[in-house]
Amino acid sequence: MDSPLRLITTEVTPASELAKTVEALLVVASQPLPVEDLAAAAEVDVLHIGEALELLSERYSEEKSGIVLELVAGGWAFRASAAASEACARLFEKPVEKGLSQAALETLAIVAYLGPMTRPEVARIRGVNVDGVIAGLVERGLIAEGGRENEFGAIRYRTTPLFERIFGLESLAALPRVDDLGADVTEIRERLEAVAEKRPA
Amino acid sequence: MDSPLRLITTEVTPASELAKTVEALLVVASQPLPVEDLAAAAEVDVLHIGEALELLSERYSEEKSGIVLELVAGGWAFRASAAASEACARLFEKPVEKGLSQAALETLAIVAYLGPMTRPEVARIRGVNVDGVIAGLVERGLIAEGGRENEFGAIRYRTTPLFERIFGLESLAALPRVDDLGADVTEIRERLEAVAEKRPA
Amino acid sequence: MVTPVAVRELELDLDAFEGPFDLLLSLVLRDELPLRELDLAEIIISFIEHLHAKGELDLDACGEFLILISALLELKARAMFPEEEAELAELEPEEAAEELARRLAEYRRAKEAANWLRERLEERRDYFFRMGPAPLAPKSERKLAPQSPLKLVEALRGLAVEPPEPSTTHMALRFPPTSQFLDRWRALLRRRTRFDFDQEVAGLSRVEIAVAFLALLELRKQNEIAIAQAGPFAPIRISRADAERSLSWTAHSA
Repeated sequence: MDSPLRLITTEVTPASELAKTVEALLVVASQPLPVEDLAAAAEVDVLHIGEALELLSERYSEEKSGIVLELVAGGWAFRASAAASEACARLFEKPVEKGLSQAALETLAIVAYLGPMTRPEVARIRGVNVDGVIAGLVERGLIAEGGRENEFGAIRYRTTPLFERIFGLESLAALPRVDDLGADVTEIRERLEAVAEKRPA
Repeated sequence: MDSPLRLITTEVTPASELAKTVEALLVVASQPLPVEDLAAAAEVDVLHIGEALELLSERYSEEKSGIVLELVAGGWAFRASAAASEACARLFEKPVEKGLSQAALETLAIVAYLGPMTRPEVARIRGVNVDGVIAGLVERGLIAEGGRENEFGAIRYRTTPLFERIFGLESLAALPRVDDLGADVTEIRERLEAVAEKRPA
Repeated sequence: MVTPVAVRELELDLDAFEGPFDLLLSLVLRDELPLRELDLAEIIISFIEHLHAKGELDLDACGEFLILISALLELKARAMFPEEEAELAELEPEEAAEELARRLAEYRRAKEAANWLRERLEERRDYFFRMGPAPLAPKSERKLAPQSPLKLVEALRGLAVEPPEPSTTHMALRFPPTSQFLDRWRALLRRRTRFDFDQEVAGLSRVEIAVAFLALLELRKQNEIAIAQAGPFAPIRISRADAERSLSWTAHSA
C-alpha cells in the first residue's frame, strides 16, 4: 500500500513534469505539433499528453499569460495573446517603403488603366516576363486575382482597395485621364501593343 | 478617495502586465530580442523591460519550467530546458547535429576572434587550405559572407548570430581572452639562462 | 666521467606523444604523427630539463639536439605555411624567425580558442531552441508610403513612346567640310594678325580639330599664313603672311 503514500509525498506530479516536457517541445517547434508527435517525443501515451495539455491550457490562456496555447490545424502551438497583438505587430513591422520600382509602376499602371489583365497580356505590353513583378504586387496586396479568362484560362489580375488608398483614389474612375494615348481602353491598349512590337527584342 | 481602493483590488501590477507582453514577443520572435527591440515593440522604456525580464527569468528557469529564458546573441530568447533535451532530440534536429571537427572549430575560432576574415587569411594561420571547412561552416549557418576586402577583393567571413546562440555567447565580446605565448617564451628563456649559467666560462 | 646524453633516446612526455625522441622522429618522417600537433617548445624544455638534471653541459649532445630540433622546426614551418615559403625566404633570418614565431603564436591561440569552443559546445549540446519562425507568428507586412497617381500616368506614357529609329551614327565618321574652316580662319585673320590654334579649336571634337588643321595647311600652301611652333607641344601660332617677320621673333625667343 505505498502508492497513495508516494502520491502524497511527491511534490511534483508526473503530469506537471510531463507538462514541462510538452511546453519545451512546443517552444522549439516551428509547426503545430499533433498529440501523437508529442507522445512519441515524450515517450508516454497520448492520454498522458492530453492531461499535460490540459494543465498547460490552463496556464497558457488569455488573461493569465502573454503566451497562449492553441489547437490549430490538428496540432498544438503557442501564440501571442490577443492583448499583446499590437506589440507583436510592431515587432514584425517593416520600415515603410518610399516608392515602387519602374517595373512595378508600369505593371500597376497597365492593370489599373486597362482593367483585369492576365500575366501574358501584361508581358506583351511591357515586352518582358512579368511573373516576378506580379507575384510581388500580389504579396503587397496592390493587385489580386480577379477571375479567369475562361474556365481553364489564365488568371486575371485587378487592382485592390489598398491600391486605391495608397494612390489616393476614391475609385479607379478617379485615375488621371490619358486621352492623349487613346479615346478608350481598347484604343490605348492597341497603341501600347503596337509600340511594344516595334521595341527591339 | 478611490485610488488606494483601486490599488488593492487590482490583481495584476503593471510590471506583470508588461511581462506578459514581453513573453508574447519572445514566443513569436525568430531571433533573440535585444531589450531595445522589446522596448520599442511594447512602447515602454528599457528600464521597465528590465523589470519585466527579471520577473520572467524567475519564472522561466531550469527546474521551474520546460521553457528557459536566456540572454544570448545580443538578445533575450526562449529555449527548451536541459531536462527536456532527450524528448527534444527525438523530435528535432540538434543545432549542431554531429559536432564539429577540430578544423571547423579552429576556423570558427579564428573568424570569431580575429573578426571578418578572408579564406587566405584563415589559411595563413591554419597553414592549410580551408575552402572545404569554410563552405561547411557557411552551410551550417555558423559563418556568413560579410562584405569584401575591396571592390574586387576576396570575400570576408564573419560569425553569425546562430554561432553565438549555439555557443551560448551574449556577444562576440563574451569570448574569453586567449592568453598569448608570452609566458612560455619567458619560461624557455629562463631555463636556457639557467643552463647557460652552469656553463664553464 | 661524463656519460654523453643520447639525444635520440631522450624520453619525451608530451601532449601529443609519449616515448623516445627517435621514435617521434620516425613517426613524423613517416607522416604518422602530424607535426602541427606537436609542441616543439615542449621538446626543448624536456631536453633542457634533462641537461639540468645531469648538472653538466654536454656540447656534443647540444649540437646534435640543435640540428634535430631545427630540422623539426623547419619541417613544421613548411607544413604550416606551404604557400609562403618564398615570402619567408625573402625576409632577413631574424625577421623570418620573428614572423614565424608570430604566426605560430597566432595558431596556438586559435587552437586554444578552438578548445574553449569545443567545451562550450559540449556544455550546451542539450539546449534546444527554435531555429525557424514561430508557428503562429504574425505576418510581416510591407508598407508603402502614399503614392501620386501621376506616377502611373508617367509609367503608362513611357510605354506608349515609340522606340527611336536604330542609330547608324557609329557606322561612318562624318567629316565637316574643309571649306567651313577655310572661311572661318580667313574671317579670323581679317580681324586679327595672329592667333593660337589650340585656343580657337577648344571644345571641338577630334575629327573637327583634324579638319581645322587641314584647313590651316591648305592656307599655308596658298601662302596666306605662316605657322610656327616654339617647340614640341608648344602652342601652334598662326599669323597672316604679312606679319611673318614679327613671328620669327617669337620662335627665337622661345
